[in-house]
Amino acid sequence: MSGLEEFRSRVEAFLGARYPRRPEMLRHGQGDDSLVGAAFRDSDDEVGDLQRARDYQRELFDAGLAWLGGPVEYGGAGLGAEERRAFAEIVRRYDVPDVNGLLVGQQIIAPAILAHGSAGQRARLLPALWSGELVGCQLFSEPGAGSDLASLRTRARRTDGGWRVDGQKVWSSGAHLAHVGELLARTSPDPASRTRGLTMFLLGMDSLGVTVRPLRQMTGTAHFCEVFLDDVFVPDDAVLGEVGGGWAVANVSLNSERDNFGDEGANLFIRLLDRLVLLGQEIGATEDPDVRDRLADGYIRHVIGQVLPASLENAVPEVAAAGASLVKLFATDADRRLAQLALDILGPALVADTGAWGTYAWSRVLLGIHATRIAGGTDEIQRNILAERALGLPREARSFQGGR
Amino acid sequence: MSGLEEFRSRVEAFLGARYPRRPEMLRHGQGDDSLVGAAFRDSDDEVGDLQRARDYQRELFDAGLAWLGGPVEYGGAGLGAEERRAFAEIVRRYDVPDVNGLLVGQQIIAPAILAHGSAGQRARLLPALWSGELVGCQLFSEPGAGSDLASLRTRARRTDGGWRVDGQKVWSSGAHLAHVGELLARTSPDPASRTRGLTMFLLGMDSLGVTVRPLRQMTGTAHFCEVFLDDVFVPDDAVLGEVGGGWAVANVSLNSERDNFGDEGANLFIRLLDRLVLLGQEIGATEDPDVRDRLADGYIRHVIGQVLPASLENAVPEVAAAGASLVKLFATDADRRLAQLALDILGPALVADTGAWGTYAWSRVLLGIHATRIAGGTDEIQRNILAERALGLPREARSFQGGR
Amino acid sequence: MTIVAPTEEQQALRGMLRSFFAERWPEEALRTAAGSAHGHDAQLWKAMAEDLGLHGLAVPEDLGGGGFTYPDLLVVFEEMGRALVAGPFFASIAMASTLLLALPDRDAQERLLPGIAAGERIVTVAAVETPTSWDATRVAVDATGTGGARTITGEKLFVLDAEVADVLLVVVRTEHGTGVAEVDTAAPGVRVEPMATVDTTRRQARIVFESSPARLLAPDHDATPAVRRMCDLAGVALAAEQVGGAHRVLEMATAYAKTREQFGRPIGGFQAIKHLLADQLVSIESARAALGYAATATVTGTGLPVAASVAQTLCSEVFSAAAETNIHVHGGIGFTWEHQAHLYYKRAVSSEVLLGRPRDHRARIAAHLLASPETA
Amino acid sequence: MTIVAPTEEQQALRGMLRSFFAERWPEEALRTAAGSAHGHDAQLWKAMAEDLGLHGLAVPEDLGGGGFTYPDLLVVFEEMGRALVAGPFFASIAMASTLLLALPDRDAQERLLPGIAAGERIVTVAAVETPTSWDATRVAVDATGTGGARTITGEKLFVLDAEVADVLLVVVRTEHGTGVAEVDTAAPGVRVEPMATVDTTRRQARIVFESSPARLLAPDHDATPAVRRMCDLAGVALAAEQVGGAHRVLEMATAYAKTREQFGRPIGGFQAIKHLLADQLVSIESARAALGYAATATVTGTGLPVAASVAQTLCSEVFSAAAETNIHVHGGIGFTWEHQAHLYYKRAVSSEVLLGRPRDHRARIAAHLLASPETA
Repeated sequence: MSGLEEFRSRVEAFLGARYPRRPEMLRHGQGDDSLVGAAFRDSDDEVGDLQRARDYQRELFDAGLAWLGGPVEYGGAGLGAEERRAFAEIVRRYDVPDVNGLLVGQQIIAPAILAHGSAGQRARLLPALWSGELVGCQLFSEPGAGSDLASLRTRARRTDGGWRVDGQKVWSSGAHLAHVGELLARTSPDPASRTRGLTMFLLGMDSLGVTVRPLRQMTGTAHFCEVFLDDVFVPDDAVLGEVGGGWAVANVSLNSERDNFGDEGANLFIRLLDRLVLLGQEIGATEDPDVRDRLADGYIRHVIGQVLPASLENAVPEVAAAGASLVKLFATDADRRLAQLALDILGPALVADTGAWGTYAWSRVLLGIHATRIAGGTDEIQRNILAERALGLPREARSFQGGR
Repeated sequence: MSGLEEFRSRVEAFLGARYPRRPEMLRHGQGDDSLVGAAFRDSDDEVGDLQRARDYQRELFDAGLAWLGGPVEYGGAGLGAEERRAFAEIVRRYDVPDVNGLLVGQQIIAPAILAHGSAGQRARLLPALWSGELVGCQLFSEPGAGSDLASLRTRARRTDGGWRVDGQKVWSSGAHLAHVGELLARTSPDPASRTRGLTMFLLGMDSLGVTVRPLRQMTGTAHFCEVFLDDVFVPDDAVLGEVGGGWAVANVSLNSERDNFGDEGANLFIRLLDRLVLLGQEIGATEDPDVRDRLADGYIRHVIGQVLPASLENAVPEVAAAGASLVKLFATDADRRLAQLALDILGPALVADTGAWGTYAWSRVLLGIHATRIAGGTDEIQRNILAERALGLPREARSFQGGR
Repeated sequence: MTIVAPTEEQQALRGMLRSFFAERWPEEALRTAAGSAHGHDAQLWKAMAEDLGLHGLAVPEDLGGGGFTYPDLLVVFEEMGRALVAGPFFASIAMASTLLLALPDRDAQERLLPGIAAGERIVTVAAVETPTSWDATRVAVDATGTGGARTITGEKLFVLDAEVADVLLVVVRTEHGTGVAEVDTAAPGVRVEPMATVDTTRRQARIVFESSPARLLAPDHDATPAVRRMCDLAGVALAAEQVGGAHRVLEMATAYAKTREQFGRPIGGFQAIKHLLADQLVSIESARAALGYAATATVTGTGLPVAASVAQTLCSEVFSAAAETNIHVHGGIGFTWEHQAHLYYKRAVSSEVLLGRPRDHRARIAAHLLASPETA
Repeated sequence: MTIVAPTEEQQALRGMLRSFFAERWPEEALRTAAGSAHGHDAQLWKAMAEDLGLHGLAVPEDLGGGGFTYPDLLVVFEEMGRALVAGPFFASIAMASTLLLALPDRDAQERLLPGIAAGERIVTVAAVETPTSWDATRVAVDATGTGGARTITGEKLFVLDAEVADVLLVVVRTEHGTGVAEVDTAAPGVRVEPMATVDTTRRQARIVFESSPARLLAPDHDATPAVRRMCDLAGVALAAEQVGGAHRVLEMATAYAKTREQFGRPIGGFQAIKHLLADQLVSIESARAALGYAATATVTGTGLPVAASVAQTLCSEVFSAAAETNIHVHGGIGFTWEHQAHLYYKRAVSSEVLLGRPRDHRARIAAHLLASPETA
């Protein structure tokens, strides 16, 4: 048995012993009709979801299946891309807990710690984030600086043994449930310093002076938070990277976030498409050539969503480097098309609940897609990145790189 | 009989005596299958078309039906909007010569002469342009300044009794057949003067040193020209408006051009749509729900194209003032949709000539639409105008108003 | 093709309504109504009826109305769409009142219209039975019995504001084809089941009838033409609401773009935002032109079905796109509950499918176009 | 779903071809061929076959070819699409050679393929009969007679590069269903009538057969699977051409946007142009991903029909849009005859409808999807 085959059967054994297999074929009318959680990031039971995710993650970690690509010294498995793909493929067949609530810590904060953290930070935080012990949140955006991070106003001032932070953050996903926040703050008072005056901190979310207020979204749930920082003390050893070097640390996180977006989005997309196909068949809409045409378009976008990241690795280097922006634009466009198709198929039944299985559930999808065009950098930011970095077109007067 | 009714019967009598009525119902397979000329601005026989247009125009002029809204002292009829609409409605029913070749003189140059011309220029040129005696062309754009007129480089230098002009113009519609050109040139050598250094001239196209070279377009025909000006003498009395006041004169012409675009475009559009409906029925494509859907969309755009200019007159003043840009964006979008529908209906028969009546003729339409998005100011220029003037959004660092 | 310019009266009405709603329908009132059990503000309702006489504006004077034209009434819908007024005005006026006026039943008109016009009686129309398509004439529910006295059993979906309605006009099957039956919401066997809705400013309900007593209106006639006329006229009213809403969200987005700074300048100075908003303006003015065209057709009567569908298609798509753009231009704040942007968006997508999807209306237009192509 | 990264050999082939066409296919050569009677450059043809062995690249070695894979050949099509090479390579290689390899007729393969592979014999496929839809299997022309010796009478449309072809493979009706008949263009009763074409770099013709002698290939088989396989593989080759062309026009537009100044700065500095080009990049990379997916399917064989349609749909639409964008970014100069932009645009719209419109391919995909939805 090759190493890869051995790995596959280890994964199958681990998951098979713990979780039910998903049915091979989805059926309309079977099981929970919610599209949330299973196929869409916006749950009504975040606390329960998160606890299940942490328990699952702990078991994965103990089995060496949590951080497949990570260095062994920090609890990773030191495996390659083939194994990661194999795991992703297998795990999709099992009804495992949704680990969305852990992704910020693992996909956004951990890469920054790995790249810029001290030995102590790495040893303490990387295993904790990947075992589900600690939940992370990002504290970048501010009310006055959505996509324009260089204009942040949260201030950190030197004090004995550390810093005192004042300011307000916003759009922090899951901050109300998080233990550790990746906090970008201004440590140089000179406004002209812009990016050079920023420093990254690893903030304990239970610190005195931290107030978290979940922001209710248009879907009715509250996933994003405002975070108020009122004279919060942060010790010196919580600085991540260099003082004044926060910009570089932030970019590691932002790039990882964009990279991660593609994989996750692609997996959610096919579940929505499958459900829509079944719904269309159930209500006889798939006889309509327009519906058929647009379902086929959805299938095409599903296929491309699957192969685009790998294809971009073979693109010219400038395009490959901006690949995450390209994938995000592709995916948000695909999501919008699918949501509009659902509206056209369901008509009045999408906007008012007839009680029929799996119909009004689409309203949450339609309302939720608007967040994806903004979170993680707006469409406009992504297009700027592509135009400037991939195509080498002139930069804006004052441009910038990331989002959220 | 009211004045309007009297006017209508006068028009009917004039046209009825001279021109055949168009058939009430178009039929597929009947008559010339060309979409050019009748329904699309890009003819293979420009010289013949122009002569017929001039003869027709002369007769209209002598009957007091040429310049309906113009002042009586310059050969106009001094009539109002109702009569103009009535004339347009009636003339559509007769198979009259296509007057496209005269429109630059009448719709673009004449308004500038009326607004800024000397008494002599008005008396001499306005009747001549409106009677078809003189054909006009516009000499604004240059190779280095497409939509950016403020950066023109054609120079006019003072000499005894006039000016000597050197430079090159481009995209001059019909210049190879024109008698008089509306020439915008730089009369102040200071590049910082930009718009203040421009002067407008009325150039005799037979002047020594004027060379006209028709530019072949992608459709294969040559409607636009390059015009080379090599030490061309222009007398003082050919200055239109003030020396250094050319910018204001140009804006009269550019606004008139945009205003005119809407009416003309709307009339061409319905002829194309009718032909496409008949074609679709002929080849059985109108059973396809997608084709039906898009033909209906075409019909909607036809309706809106007809009523949009009148509707915009009732909009808030800033929007009404930028109405021509709005109409142009609406119309070019409608044209593109229709051309794409023709391609989807005809498929291979649009790109290769099967010999079937009225099929390959659409290829000229598909190729020709690209000019409409650029001529008269690109889509981007029109959007800037709307954003800045109608919505009051901030101006570009260095913006500008017109096109062509 | 013609379009009639707004009259001076209409301009005055518009100005008056704009001040009225600015004062009487502040955001708190909207939020309160949207979050309430029935989505209705009885005080505003009373003021609209008693102080302004809006409910009966287009009802003939001898039926207790103001005797104005339908285009006059459209100004009201446009301003209400702009202000996102919650409640049963659309149901009671654009639908029920219109249906009554279209039916050849003078008794019913005299019985019901004065109350509707006075805002004292709320009436709504129960028509649709198919879950995924809004079709008011494809009905199966029978009205058993003879003459005016009938009994009905069955279900209706997507009935607007039924919870606050006093009377239902139920579209039924009869021996003549289609009929309209008057049923009291308080009558025996009538069960109103509220449906969860995306747009909480306009509620919908399922209604179950079990041997409910009903009075068949114009019992000797096929009501199909009247129901169709109601759909057309209500469609134009909906288009007016949509145009009003679309203008409002464009204004919100434009105002925000002028003040919100990113990268050291207002985001409205970036060409991407400028052109996005310019495109919305093109669409919205096109929609307004379509509305003007349809408004004219409500008076001349010629080509109303096609004109109504032209307006419905364009105004539906334009309002949804503009409302989405508004969310997008506002960035993160745009999809919070606290911002108004989502309320307009929810109204927009709900309206988009209310009286038929854009695609359904285009299918109607195509049928007309292919039967008799317009020649130049 | 997998996608195979390009091999080192393919990368070397790509580099070699790019230099070769840059040198041997300058704009003058393209213009000369496009303006010539037959749209074919015999010298280039010879060099491609003799110096590079491109014609037989994917033909097995025992049939005179190079024995390379179809994905290797796709690199050639991508580079030819990029360089807008005129002539019958697509017809003779992507269509005729592919069809011969798919037919169970060793004799025909041995008779025809070595000549095709050597570039000595030009073969094209005559299939379509319906004027407005490119469908290679819906044929009515009969091959009368028995066994291999047949006679055909009828018409075929949209036959690529027939004027320079030596042999036609004619798709016909036979007693087994569909058949493929070999006909010499010089045979009696064969009349090749050139059609005017938008894209003069790839000519098309109507062919009229009047009792023309024909040799039926694989006479005991239904050729439907072989014809379908040709359509799929040729579709992927066309997608490769389209991706190559799309990349090229994006490069042209981007380069122009960097140098062309308006309002005192390069037009590529305006966000409207930047975002327009960024959107094209997203589309083109999506198309390239689709091509990679389909290329992989040509080897694994699983799901080729769907993969080919996925690639055809996306690559067709993307190339047309990119070519139109290129014209637009170039402004006035972009629609002059003298600029290359229109040549790519004409190739793009012609290719868009060549082996079925995007919509036709989506209908195929829908049939597959609705038969067996992919489960996650």
